[in-house]
Amino acid sequence: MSAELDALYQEIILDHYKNPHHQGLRDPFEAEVHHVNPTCGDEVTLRVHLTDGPDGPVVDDVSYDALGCSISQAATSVMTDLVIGKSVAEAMDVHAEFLTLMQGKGTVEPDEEVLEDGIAFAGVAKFPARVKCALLGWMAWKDATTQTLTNGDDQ
Amino acid sequence: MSAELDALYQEIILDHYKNPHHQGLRDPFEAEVHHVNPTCGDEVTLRVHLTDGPDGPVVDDVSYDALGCSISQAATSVMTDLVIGKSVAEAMDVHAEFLTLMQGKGTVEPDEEVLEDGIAFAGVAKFPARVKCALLGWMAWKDATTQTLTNGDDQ
Amino acid sequence: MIDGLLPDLEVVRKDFPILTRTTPAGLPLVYLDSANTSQKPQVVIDAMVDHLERHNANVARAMHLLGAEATEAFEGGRDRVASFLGAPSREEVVFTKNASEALNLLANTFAWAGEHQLGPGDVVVTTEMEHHSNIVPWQLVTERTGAELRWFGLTDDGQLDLTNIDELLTEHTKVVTLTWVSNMLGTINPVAEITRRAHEVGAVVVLDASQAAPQLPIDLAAMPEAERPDALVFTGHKTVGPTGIGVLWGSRALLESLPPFLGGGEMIETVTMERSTYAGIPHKFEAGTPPIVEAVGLGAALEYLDGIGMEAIQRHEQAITGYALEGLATVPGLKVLGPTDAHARGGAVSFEIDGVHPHDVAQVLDSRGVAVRAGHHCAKPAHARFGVQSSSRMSSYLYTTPADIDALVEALNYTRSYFTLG
Amino acid sequence: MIDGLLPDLEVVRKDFPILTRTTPAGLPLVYLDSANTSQKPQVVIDAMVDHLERHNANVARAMHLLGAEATEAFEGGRDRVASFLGAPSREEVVFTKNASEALNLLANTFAWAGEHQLGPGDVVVTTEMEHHSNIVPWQLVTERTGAELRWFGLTDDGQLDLTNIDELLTEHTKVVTLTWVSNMLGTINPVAEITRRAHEVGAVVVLDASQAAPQLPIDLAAMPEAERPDALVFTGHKTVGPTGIGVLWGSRALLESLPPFLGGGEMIETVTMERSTYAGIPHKFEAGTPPIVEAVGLGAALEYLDGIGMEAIQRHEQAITGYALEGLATVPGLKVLGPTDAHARGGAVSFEIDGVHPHDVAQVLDSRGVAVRAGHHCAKPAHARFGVQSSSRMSSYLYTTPADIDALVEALNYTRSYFTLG
Ligand SMILES: Cc1ncc(COP(=O)(O)O)c(C=O)c1O
Ligand SMILES: Cc1ncc(COP(=O)(O)O)c(C=O)c1O
Repeated sequence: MSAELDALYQEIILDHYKNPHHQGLRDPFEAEVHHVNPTCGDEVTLRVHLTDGPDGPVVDDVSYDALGCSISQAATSVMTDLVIGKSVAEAMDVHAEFLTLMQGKGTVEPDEEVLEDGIAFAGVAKFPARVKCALLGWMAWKDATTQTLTNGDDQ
Repeated sequence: MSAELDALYQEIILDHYKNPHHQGLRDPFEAEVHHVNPTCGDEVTLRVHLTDGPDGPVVDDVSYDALGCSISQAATSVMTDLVIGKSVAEAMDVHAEFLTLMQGKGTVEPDEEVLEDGIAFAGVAKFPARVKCALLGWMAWKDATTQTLTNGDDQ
Repeated sequence: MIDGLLPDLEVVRKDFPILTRTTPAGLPLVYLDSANTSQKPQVVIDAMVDHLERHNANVARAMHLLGAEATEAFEGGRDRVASFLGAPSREEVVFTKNASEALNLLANTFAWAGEHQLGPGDVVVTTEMEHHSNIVPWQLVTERTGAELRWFGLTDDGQLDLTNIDELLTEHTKVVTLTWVSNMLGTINPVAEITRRAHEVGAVVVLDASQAAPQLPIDLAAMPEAERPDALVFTGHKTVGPTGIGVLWGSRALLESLPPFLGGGEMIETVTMERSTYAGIPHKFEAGTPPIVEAVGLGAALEYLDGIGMEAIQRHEQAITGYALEGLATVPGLKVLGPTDAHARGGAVSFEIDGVHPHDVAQVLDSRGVAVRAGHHCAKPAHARFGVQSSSRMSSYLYTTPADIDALVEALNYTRSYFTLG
Repeated sequence: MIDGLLPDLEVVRKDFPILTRTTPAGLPLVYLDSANTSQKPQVVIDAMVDHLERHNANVARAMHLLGAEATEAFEGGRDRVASFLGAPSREEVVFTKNASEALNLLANTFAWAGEHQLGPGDVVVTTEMEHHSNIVPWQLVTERTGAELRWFGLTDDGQLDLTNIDELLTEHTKVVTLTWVSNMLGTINPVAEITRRAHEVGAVVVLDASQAAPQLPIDLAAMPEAERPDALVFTGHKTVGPTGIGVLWGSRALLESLPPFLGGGEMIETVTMERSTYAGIPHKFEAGTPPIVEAVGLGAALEYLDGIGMEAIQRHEQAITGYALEGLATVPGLKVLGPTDAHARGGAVSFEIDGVHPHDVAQVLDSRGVAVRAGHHCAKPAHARFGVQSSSRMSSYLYTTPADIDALVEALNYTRSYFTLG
């Protein structure tokens, strides 16, 4: 059973949990969202700061304040590593790739090139109750980013 | 199976069904009620006319207009035979006796002295779905009588 | 051999344990009350037993092994409903306790603040052939909001009278709610046409598919959008599933725009004493512990029906209904209420027999092992329309055989001879 | 041997087939999530199977053999509920789909015209330890009617804070609704005292007995009238019955004075297109096909509990809870939320472990076969009151053994060593 647990709680996950990257809420930001996992109560408040790049908007910063389990905390930390500095289009691709991994029930082979530390979550896909934990931060990021872009359009 | 049916559909019941006694709505009356069996839709409109007797009020007339199955029609007809001419107190006793018979699931021995043609309904008590049919007219009579007496008190 | 019957009828019958029952007098059971509730195949019972004996737990909230298994089984039931209806999205499938609750859910959420809130001047349109469950909720909501309830009448041959459709469907019409198949008359209504017309005036269309879902193939996604209802309901126990579960399918647009109905566990996003926010669909409408073992049973039931094929079931129903209409026509003094063309109607056939009250018909039939329904079938206005207070109704399903119909006809003749006319 | 345990505990356990299950890793199942939902004894499953295989039909409306059998079985379930609660009358027992619907039924009927209609100036009082299902319905109804929602706070040791009772219970207070036993803190509230005080100001008292009914003997008829609630709800699946059924008991006076909730079949007296009248209680509140096989299952469940005896079950729960509290106290860094005297509390024990999130606790426990709940247990305000966002909860029932508790404690120590502190 320890093997089963170890598949879920990879070292990388526990490291990010204990030392989360990019934590805290920072200025400047264009959108702030608050997401909750209704079943368990895990919460994240997340801000996105985009800047203009040559190929469209770029994720300049993602900052957050989160309450939750090891999986949701670590996934949010890894997410910030993956999206900050990328163009929104690239970051959305990474998001799609991570979503596919999470929804694959353990059958999808993760691509380390794209997902980097995110591959540590491959084991989570086998625990349906925890998939939502791993996606909480990502959903918040996507929501905040979409809001920023839409508001931008409105202006 | 014919025996089972015959236990339900006694000759007396079919006779009353084909030739109901005291049918039609008549004047005078003190109360008119409309009762429905919600499950099947059987209906009765019933009037009661009470007069004063030496030992309290007497059932002078019960008149009615009914739509329903053989059991409900026949039971209403028998009921009028049993209550008309009796004091309300006596008639209520007969009502109680009939109710006991109907709720006895076939275990109560009917008293012909009291129930007269009403003993034909002994078999109905074994058919829970039909007990309500047999009681429809009685319930209406009791309701109308109670209303009359209560209104009388108010005056 | 009658054309259109299920080829494996005897095999199908073996799937239903209750069909081997006999009456106390030792007669075989002839169950012709399936429009009231259907019988259950062994696979449905087994699925429920397996769930209760091996996988029972509460759903969504539980993270442990049994909780994960129960959640998967429960949500698997939702997937099965979605595919049974051809629902554009599984999230549009809400579990209720029965069809009646689904209709009340809609009526109630139209009462409260929101895009669709009803008020004075607004009109809700229903029909005179509805089940009480598609009349009373709308009476309550129109009375409580000051809106007006109007309805399509019926023609003498039991069809919707559409001659005044332009008066009924106007810009004031906010909701049009009607049954796809009548549970009393058997009529199949032109729901695509009415939906299109209702959509033209901007009304929300609600279809009561309680009698349609057991009998007709339904494919929501394949319907042209203008003809697709905004909501559709059916009930588990009529589709060989258990009691205690019903289905509300609603388009995402409709469901998202309605306020919550019941409040409580499972339907929230966050709760403080001062204020709550709500979960997304379908959970927003599923307060409290849902019908878990019932969803498992319903999933197995719809899988069973899909396995046989809804087209095949529809053909079987038509064949049996045609055979029944022929048989009933041989009984002197018997009058069928509703359409008499088996291809243009569902499998519920209501009738009267001169001089014998429906209760008495049902009673005599029951003494011969034949189970039919007698009364108003929760459709008093439709009975009133035809000047009758009650009727007898036979209704068939995928396990009904021509021999069942023969037994009915014979028992009806016996009824006449036994009862008044003998 | 611990004092108070059920003498036949091993025999009782044999009644519950799921308890022989093992995890994929081959470990025995240690089910400590009974406050979430209880497991089902074989007799309940068998009663449901027998009904579906031999007696299935719709109730009330059907006059045939199966219809009569089904009606008797269904109404027999109501009789059993009435005797389980000591209800003054069986007609005061209304079947709903779960406890949440029962609470919503009340909240909704207080919204509509009638003797009890809420409006601006009226106050509804609840408490900070309620399940969301006893908060959100009252938020919705007060918001929709303009009434005000107020609540009892909690003391640091997890009791209701009654110091401001005179401010909360005034002549403006129309409804007081509270849980008998908290599903998060385990607290048993002084419901007789609060009911008496609420009645003094003329308020209707609603008791959420969802956690009390499984654990405490209840005898409504034996309560002094001033201390008897006006309504009490519980849910089938927590009292070893199936999902899909809940119970609303209401005094005749209250139920008769409330307007209908859901409209439809079974709840009517007569229906015309223009207007309907309604059946008497309990049917007035039971629209549509009721949970029939569920009532059969619930009847068997309560018969099973009564057979063992609710006093004996209560003693067992107290003994196990006491043993659990002792065991939990040995785990370093573990803090129990709520009362720590086993005699003054129910069997749900929520706790925190320093440095390990409840999800992670539950996950590690699950890998050892121990099923507990992690999260907010549908009691976010109570969690917020204690400054926590979520907790882990173990909850026992009549089949729980001291060995289950030992396994929990051992697994908790393993969790600490595995997870962060190892
Ligand atoms: C105290 C309390 N009230 C209400 C409920 C709601 O019960 P249900 O989900 O069956 O409606 C629960 C259980 O979840 C509970 O513990
Ligand atoms: C057409 C129709 N609508 C609604 C219903 C109500 O279904 P339920 O009683 O399961 O809520 C029925 C069946 O009784 C029906 O035939």
